[in-house]
Amino acid sequence: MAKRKIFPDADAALEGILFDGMTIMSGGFGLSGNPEHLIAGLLRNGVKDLTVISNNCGADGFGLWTLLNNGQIRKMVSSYIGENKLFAELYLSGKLELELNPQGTLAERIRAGGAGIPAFYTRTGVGTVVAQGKPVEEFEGALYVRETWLRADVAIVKAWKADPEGNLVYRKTARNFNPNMATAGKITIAEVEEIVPAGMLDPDQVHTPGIYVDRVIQGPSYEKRIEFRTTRPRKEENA
Amino acid sequence: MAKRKIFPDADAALEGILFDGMTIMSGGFGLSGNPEHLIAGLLRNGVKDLTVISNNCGADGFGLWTLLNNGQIRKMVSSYIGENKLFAELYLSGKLELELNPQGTLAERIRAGGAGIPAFYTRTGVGTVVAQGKPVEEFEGALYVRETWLRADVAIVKAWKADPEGNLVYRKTARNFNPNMATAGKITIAEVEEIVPAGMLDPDQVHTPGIYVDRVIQGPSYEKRIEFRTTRPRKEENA
Amino acid sequence: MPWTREEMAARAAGELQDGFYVNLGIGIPTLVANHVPDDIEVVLQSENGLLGIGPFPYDDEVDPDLINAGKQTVTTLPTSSFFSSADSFAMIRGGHIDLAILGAMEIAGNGDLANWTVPGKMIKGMGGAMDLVAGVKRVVVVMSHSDKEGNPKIVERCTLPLTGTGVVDAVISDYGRFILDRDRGELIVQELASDLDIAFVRARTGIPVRAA
Amino acid sequence: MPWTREEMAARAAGELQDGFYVNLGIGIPTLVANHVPDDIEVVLQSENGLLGIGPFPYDDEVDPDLINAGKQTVTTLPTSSFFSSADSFAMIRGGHIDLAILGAMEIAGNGDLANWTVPGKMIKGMGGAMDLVAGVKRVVVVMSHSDKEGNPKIVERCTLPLTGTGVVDAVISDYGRFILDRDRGELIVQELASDLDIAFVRARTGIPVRAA
Repeated sequence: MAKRKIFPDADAALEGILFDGMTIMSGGFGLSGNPEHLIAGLLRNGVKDLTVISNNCGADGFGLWTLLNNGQIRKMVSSYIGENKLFAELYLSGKLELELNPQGTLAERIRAGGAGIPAFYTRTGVGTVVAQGKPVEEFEGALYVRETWLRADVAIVKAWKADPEGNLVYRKTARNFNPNMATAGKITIAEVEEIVPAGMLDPDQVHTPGIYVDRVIQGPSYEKRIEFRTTRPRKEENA
Repeated sequence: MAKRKIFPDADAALEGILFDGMTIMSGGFGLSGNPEHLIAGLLRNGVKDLTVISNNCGADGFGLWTLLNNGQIRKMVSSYIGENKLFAELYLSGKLELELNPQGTLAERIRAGGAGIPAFYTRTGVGTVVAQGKPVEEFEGALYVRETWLRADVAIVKAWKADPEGNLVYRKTARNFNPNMATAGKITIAEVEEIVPAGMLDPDQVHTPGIYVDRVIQGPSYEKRIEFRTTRPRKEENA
Repeated sequence: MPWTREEMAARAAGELQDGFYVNLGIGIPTLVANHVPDDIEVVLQSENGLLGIGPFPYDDEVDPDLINAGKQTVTTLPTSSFFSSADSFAMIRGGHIDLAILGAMEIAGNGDLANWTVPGKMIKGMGGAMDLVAGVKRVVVVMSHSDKEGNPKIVERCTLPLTGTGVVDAVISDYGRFILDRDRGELIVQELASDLDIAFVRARTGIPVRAA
Repeated sequence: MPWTREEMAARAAGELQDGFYVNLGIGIPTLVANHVPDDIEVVLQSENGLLGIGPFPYDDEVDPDLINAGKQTVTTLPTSSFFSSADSFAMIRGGHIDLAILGAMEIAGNGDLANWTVPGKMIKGMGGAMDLVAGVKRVVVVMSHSDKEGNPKIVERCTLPLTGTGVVDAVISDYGRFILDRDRGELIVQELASDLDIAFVRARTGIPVRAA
């Protein structure tokens, strides 16, 4: 019998693998596709001096913001701060280290971490502060900057469904950074809305093969907070 | 009305884009997931001095082998020759240029070509002939060789289904190099077993977004030759 | 009279061509989607992993798992597709997007663009903007011609940290529609807002402005 | 008496551990799948894009779209997944596969391995072997101890073009099961085929052979 990947809850899934000063990747774009329960588990655990790699740092009152607010994060590696006052204030006042990455460079660095590629070249950021101190080289007449891989001690990701092997399927734009981060953690924990029996996921439609997933929990419920609810009026049906 | 991507047949889809000396990527692993009809179109067209990027070069009597046999290929960029006598003979007698790549390096170079990454580092091939003449550099205590992107004038790929936008879905291990090559052609032509109406593919389960696909044909039928038919005996049902 | 936001968006829609794959930034660029001419089809990309953005949802269709890069709820179309962030930026970096329309704080005659921070004062982060300006085939900036103090935002050399170098192809401001001649460092007028003349624009622009 | 192919495969199966993700090469390594102990579960990866290889199909199940890296028809399991070649080798290169079992033409005391060409005579190509030996956590070679002319295939320094340098962890040959001590360049006996003694093996091995 292979070791079982399914854990009862976030606290159990985080047990024995957290340590102060560790690096954590957390999936999500804004508050969409966030590992809500695992973030709450990190808050309860109190692990500190974290380096957190995540596109954003939650939003006022939600997600990774709660760890920032609780003083657990020493450094963020992100692409976007906008609309997160605490994040901006802590950074501008020198209380938080921040490594800003172009979003695509961030995503590719994470993919490279999972794919065994220590460095790659991109045109993104050439001639900007992002390229400072990094090798810049010409290929076929254009300049490219060298970026390096990112890996984490633990990656926490949110998917829609998992099977007992840890195969994951994501839903809509809640996919975002989750599949890439799932490949780049020494240990990867996935939380999902539903754990389905073996055989219920179509092998052609698995987004993250189970090889990348060490532990899985099914979240009891999902808040899935919307940051900007934008709608259009429904036309009068019988007008 | 956007320009229509669906073409009536291989000859129509190849019309106006072929020229002697061009570089073509062709999907498939062995004879699985091969763009059979588009290869036949290249044979009929007679375009020559081709550089062909493909993991294999067909197999005796089938697929890209037919172009090799017809003298249309000047150079192959591949990872595997085994079981293809003509391929081996032409190379060993100096009549065919060959750039052998480790299979994973080949796949990643193609992905890099589609992803705007001119070069990346990999441990694969360090200390072997593959690394000769290429920069080798140390990252975190290990040596890595720098490999460069691959792109093609035309990429021909085989998928299972397409919609009118050119979104593609592959089937089982017939996926292989096809999705990567689809991203790396200046022009990409896909042949599929079935073109379905818009709305019939689940957006969560599209393997190749239509942005990568310029032309689509539905093949009239597929030979899908098996190279090694391996089976097991069925136990007597009522034994 | 200077153009309104909607008028600027409508002018920016003139940059669209049939069959284009387009990325629209946050703010006025997002409004461009409302002005796509009836006789052309474009596919909108959202860098958080969606190709084929549909209209905003009806109130009962809102889905927190379906947002655009501005984190606004959106919908899909029958030919949409979803993908990961790495795949999304492979698409952008690889030059597969025909056009990006985005905002700016400052642009220079050489095509440099700044839009992500004012050092010591404001930092929102570059998000996907650096990748977009570096990877997309054509970059069109939509912005107010002057800042809140009335200073030109189109200048000889950018003073703010850059988003990209030599990347801006065209500008649509509240004063008009312009092509940027990066070699000469000049703004070429394509259209002016009604009642504005070229002298008015020249007085409010940090680089030479010439008639088409 | 030297081990048969099946006996070698059975010994190689001893390398498997519960929960391992494993890539099996063409030939004898493929046979290892028939010898997985009942009390452990391993997941087999095929570098052409399949995780979770099932048994060979029944005659009426054969599917040309479902093959292994040896181009043999196979089946899936309830938890299998398919992926592209780039994703497959990202998995391999990224160190996610626990064990690769593969054949060799020649291996050296320093762990070098050669298995893809004999210059001027035979070229089959490296396929995925270079990626596997460079990326996988542990590499076990299964091969005949001597070549057809009776010369040792385990040598001081490889003479054939290499597949990888310093990569071999263990060897299973028709003569026995060995660990390769790459630092000392010695073969350490774990088990010998019945009736064979260490002197017999030493006489047919190009590097020192020592008892465990």
